[in-house]
Amino acid sequence: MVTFLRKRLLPYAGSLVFILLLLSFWEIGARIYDRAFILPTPSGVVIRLWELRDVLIGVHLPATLQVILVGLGISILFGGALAVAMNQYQLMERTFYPLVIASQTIPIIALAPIFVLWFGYSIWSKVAVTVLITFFPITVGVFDGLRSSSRDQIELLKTMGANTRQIFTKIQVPSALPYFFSGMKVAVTLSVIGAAIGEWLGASRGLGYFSRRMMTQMDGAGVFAPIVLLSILGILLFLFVKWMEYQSMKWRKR
Amino acid sequence: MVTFLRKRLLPYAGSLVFILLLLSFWEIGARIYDRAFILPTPSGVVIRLWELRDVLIGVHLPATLQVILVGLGISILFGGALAVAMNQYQLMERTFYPLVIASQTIPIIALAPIFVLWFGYSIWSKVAVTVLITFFPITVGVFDGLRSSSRDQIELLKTMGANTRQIFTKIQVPSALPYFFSGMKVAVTLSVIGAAIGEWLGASRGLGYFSRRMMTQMDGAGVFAPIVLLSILGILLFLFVKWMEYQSMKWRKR
Amino acid sequence: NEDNTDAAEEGELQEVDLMLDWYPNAVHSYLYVALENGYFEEEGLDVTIRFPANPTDPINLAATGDVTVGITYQPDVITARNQDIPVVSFASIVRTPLNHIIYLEDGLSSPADLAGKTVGYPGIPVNEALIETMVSDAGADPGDVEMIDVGFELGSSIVSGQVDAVVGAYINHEVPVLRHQGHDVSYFNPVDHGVPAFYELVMVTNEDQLEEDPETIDAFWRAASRGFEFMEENPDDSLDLLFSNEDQENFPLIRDVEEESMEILLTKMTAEGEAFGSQEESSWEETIDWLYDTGFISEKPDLDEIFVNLVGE
Amino acid sequence: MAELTFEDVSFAYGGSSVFTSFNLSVQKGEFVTVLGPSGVGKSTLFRLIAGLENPHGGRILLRDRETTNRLGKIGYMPQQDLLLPWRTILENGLLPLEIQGIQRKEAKKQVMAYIEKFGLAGTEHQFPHELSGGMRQRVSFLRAYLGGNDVILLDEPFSALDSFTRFAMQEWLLAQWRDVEKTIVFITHDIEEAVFLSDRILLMNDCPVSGVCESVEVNLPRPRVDEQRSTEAFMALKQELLRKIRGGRSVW
Amino acid sequence: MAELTFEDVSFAYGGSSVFTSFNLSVQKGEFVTVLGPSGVGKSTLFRLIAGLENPHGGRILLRDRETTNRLGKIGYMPQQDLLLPWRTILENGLLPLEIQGIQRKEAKKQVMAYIEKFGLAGTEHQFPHELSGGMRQRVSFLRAYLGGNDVILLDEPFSALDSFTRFAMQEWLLAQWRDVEKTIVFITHDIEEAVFLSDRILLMNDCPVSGVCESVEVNLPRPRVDEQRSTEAFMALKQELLRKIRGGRSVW
Ligand SMILES: Nc1ncnc2c1ncn2[C@@H]1O[C@H](COP(=O)(O)OP(=O)(O)OP(=O)(O)O)[C@@H](O)[C@H]1O
Ligand SMILES: Nc1ncnc2c1ncn2[C@@H]1O[C@H](COP(=O)(O)OP(=O)(O)OP(=O)(O)O)[C@@H](O)[C@H]1O
Ligand SMILES: [Mg+2]
Ligand SMILES: [Mg+2]
Repeated sequence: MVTFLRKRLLPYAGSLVFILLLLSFWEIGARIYDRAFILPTPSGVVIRLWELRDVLIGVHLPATLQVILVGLGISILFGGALAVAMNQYQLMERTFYPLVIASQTIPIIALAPIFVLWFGYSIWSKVAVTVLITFFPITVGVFDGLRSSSRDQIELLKTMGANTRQIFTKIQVPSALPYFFSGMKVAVTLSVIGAAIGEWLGASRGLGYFSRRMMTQMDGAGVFAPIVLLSILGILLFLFVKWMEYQSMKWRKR
Repeated sequence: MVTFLRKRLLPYAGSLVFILLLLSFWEIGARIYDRAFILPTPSGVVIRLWELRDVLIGVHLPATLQVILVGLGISILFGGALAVAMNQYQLMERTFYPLVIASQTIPIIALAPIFVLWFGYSIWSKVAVTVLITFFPITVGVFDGLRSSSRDQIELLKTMGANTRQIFTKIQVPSALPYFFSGMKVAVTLSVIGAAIGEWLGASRGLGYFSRRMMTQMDGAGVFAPIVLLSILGILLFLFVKWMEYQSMKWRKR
Repeated sequence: NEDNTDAAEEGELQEVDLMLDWYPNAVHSYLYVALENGYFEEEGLDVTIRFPANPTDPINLAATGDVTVGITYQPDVITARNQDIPVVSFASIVRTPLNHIIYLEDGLSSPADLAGKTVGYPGIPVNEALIETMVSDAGADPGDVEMIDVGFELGSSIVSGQVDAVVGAYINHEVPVLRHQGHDVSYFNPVDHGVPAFYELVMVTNEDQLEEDPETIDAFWRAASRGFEFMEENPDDSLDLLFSNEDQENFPLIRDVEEESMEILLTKMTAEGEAFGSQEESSWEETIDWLYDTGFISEKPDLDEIFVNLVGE
Repeated sequence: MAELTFEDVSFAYGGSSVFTSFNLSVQKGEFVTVLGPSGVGKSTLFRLIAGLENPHGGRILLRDRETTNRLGKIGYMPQQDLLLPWRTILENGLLPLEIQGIQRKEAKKQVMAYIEKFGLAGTEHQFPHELSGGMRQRVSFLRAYLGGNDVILLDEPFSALDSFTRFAMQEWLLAQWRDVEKTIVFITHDIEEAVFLSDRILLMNDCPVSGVCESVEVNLPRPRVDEQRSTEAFMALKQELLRKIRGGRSVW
Repeated sequence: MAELTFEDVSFAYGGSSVFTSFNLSVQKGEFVTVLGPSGVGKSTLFRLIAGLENPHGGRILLRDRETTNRLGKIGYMPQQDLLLPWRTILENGLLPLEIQGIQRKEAKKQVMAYIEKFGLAGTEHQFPHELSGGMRQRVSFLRAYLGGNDVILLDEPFSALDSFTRFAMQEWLLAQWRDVEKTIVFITHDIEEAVFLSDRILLMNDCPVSGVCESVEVNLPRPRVDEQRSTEAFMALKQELLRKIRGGRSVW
């Protein structure tokens, strides 16, 4: 992991420059605009982040992280399984594919009352939102990936007497990996949004909840401080997926 | 398109059965639960849809559709261009990739006031939300797709004296297509959600707006009627992408 | 319109953006009256009505000048002033709380019974202060009440039984709607349980606006007051105007609910011997003290800056 | 006993017919080589035997019994090497053994032995794209051979090998075939290779569609050794085959 | 004038050296064939000439001038066919012409002529996976040839062809080479093919790392015709080459 970090991340240091530039513009712009409750300065956000570090990192971050991880786990498990089933059995595909799409196009807010009805104000209603939003990219990724495997390679394994499971693990899974990771990259970042949205449905902790609360307090920097944490969380999750991708596709050196 | 529909969609008729079954359960469950404003019956929703057909289809659907199409168009244009640039120039990748990820992890609701600040209550604040949410899957799809092209094929073209542009159009674009379509499938369905969320930011028309207002009236069927339309819209967009995928990848017969 | 004023004669209407506190309902009837009957136009104003995405949009955007006038909550104005957000309240719209604790008819007899129960609220912190005062006033420990931010789902969370009561719901909206749908709802009025009669809704504008162009606000308020007079005298007709305007946007309100709402509102929007919109220093002082005592705010804002009385000056 | 029989088999890709009423019989332990022009249907014949395609008409019999599912019963080395790019050479070789559920350690030992025998020592942890064309072909060959089936189909297994390596591989193959009695069907374009290896040479010219294929018996003594290549009988047979091939085919 | 010169070229993949101090010179209009064992570095030699790799030491000269960017200046037919699976046969053939910006209609006419000449008529609208191995190889060959470069590298272009088709392709290639003066470097494992086609045969055994490669001049009269294959001189040369190859290589 260290070599990966050094080899893969160090070069991105250059982007820091750009980000710093962007932040400076923002800082200057926000200072001129001078309405911190809508557009706080980055420095103000950092200060607020520091002031609130105990609550944010001690209480709200773990709550949100839990939702994200449980939600992602469920999505990977069930989305993956569904994609596999749909790839294996045409009947499954024909039955569930339209439903999966439909599920994705429903604005979550409309389902909110139903989620609350089913799950109450426990962690599960937030998890449900996260699942709803991350399920689709994972399912589509795995499904399209499984589809992309080479017919010739599958046929070769068939002549070796491979059963469906063996064809699956030895050909389809490796072929699906790049698509899976592509979908996962989208999913992990969506999971952060999902958890935040989930917390609007009813929560008493979590970064999304905290940010919303600060908004009603008209504390602009306080709104952004948890969001910065959420973004960092999303980026870390994303980098983790990239690292896994790199690990599992070393053979595809360029 | 007709053959495509017949060949590709007719088989899905089987899924209708499942959906109808699901709807029946829902109908019965909702009737027993008997709190129409939390859980309306499907039949109630259909009736409401019929009652509201003129307004919904005449006024709100076009408004939402406009947001979706403009937003998707911008995402494809700029997301695609960014992915291409990132694939071509490592500096671009290193500078913008982290930003693209970060942009995706920011809960939209936090940006809402800023969007309003920038774009006012025009269509553009809604388009901005749609772009923000669809930009990422398209960019990741195109980028990963361009990456997936075979080194051997690129080298072959180089020996023919192909310039960067020719390698791009003749190898990288065709190789990226499956990934692009995979990303587009996610993006079109997200665009529907994006437009709906955008309309919460302040709108006076649109399906998302209508649904949310019905919620304040606790008219459950009225909440769901526009959502059904949104879902249908999402499914149609999705099918359109599938059709394009099918058209452009006829060679990959299975 | 023969009796046009000077401004209108010039043909140039002053643009005014008005952001409501919520979606249009009976409480906004007078504004629609003023709009539909041309009162605004006669004052030389071209008013656009906007709806908020977040509860804080009206105050924030009024502060930035992106809208000219916002309708918001008195406690929010106090919070805002503490953060040096340059808004000034220039009229009180609803003079006593609409915000009540709502529960289904089963066994709560006083706010003290909320101890050990869960209460949903829409994420606006002033509701916490409200619960604290009401519960301790009734003799129980507010620490025993579990507060859950249920976002937009006030109605469904209580009906589905996920919470035992909600606060932040309006007696003129949620209550009639729930009743309309056949639920037995009851409520505790904060004023009966130790909470001062704060102004539920006030109108705010930007400090600079008041300094540089008070005429627009005056004109706006004159037209709005005219609308209110009309509404007081013809509640039914003004509801018609509201409904007809809303019909243009293809949005059906429930007539019964709005009528009931109108009835409640008319008693809460006026006070004996006070002009519509007038504000009393004592009310501001009481509310500030209340918020300060509950620890909701940690310092008291300057009373001189927080509101101006357009009426009776 | 006939190991493999085609009875009036017909087959077509879409509209274009490849076989019409095709007959073939291969005896147990026989070494049959198929010679024929490019595009005539040799690889398709293999796909049929291996069970990847089923005939549109007629029957395919395995050990005199009609067998519709022949997958897994016949070793098959395809014309393209089809190495899995994400597996190392060793892992590619392990594939058939993994599928048969053979214990990893034992399997590894087997594969490593072949890797060394075939001049691939040192490449076991490399990926296919790091190997030369001929090296990949040998990996593909060893993978097919490791399957351990009684009937083995080899589609131009040595086409990318230099003559020296090729000779060595041929000898190795013959030795193996002698030891463990296998039935081998072999496609090649090298007439000398066909003569050196086979019991019988099947000439596929127009026969897939005309019905009857000409066979040429190779009555050279076994075990065959390199020196035989320059004998009178060997040369004569080569010339005869060359003549037959040219005669049987219209000029393009 | 030397069309192509290697001066003390060294090259390695990662740590494993393929060439150390390699020298080579090919004259304008010469037909040079490379013979050598599998994995010795023939395809790597082509990658170096084509410009896909650059030497780690030494220089590569084109027309006596050092040229670091050789891409696009040399026609290259790789060992794998590398047909683009999403393009039809016709479109695959059009590729080099598209890249040169030749007008579509004219380009199509050119490609169609070759498609017919190479016995592929009727396949122009099929996709590569619908073709047999030998057919694909011919498409790859015609694509390389259509590039129109003065120097052409052919990496085992006829390995998947039956002898009849192969002979015809060889004759076609010689006729072309005679008409339009091209320099051809050709890799094959077929000694007869090497003798039939070349002016000179480069024997790559241990030489890539030892430094000096043995060359054998082929002094058979031109134009070459099929009948020459059975002449005394032809046979003798074949035998000599076979001996040299075996001698120059340790047994595996
Ligand atoms: N991309 C690569 N990475 C590492 N090693 C490589 C790579 N390509 C080739 N090699 C090694 O370089 C050596 C020469 O390979 P090359 O392909 O040039 O052989 P060749 O002479 O063409 O053999 P063949 O006749 O089998 O095609 C081989 O040992 C091979 O393993
Ligand atoms: N998947 C396919 N779809 C359509 N036609 C095909 C397909 N595969 C092969 N064909 C056609 O079937 C015929 C026979 O192909 P086959 O691969 O069996 O030839 P072959 O004898 O192996 O040739 P070669 O010696 O060139 O490998 C060819 O004309 C080819 O175009
Ligand atoms: Mg073949
Ligand atoms: Mg090679």
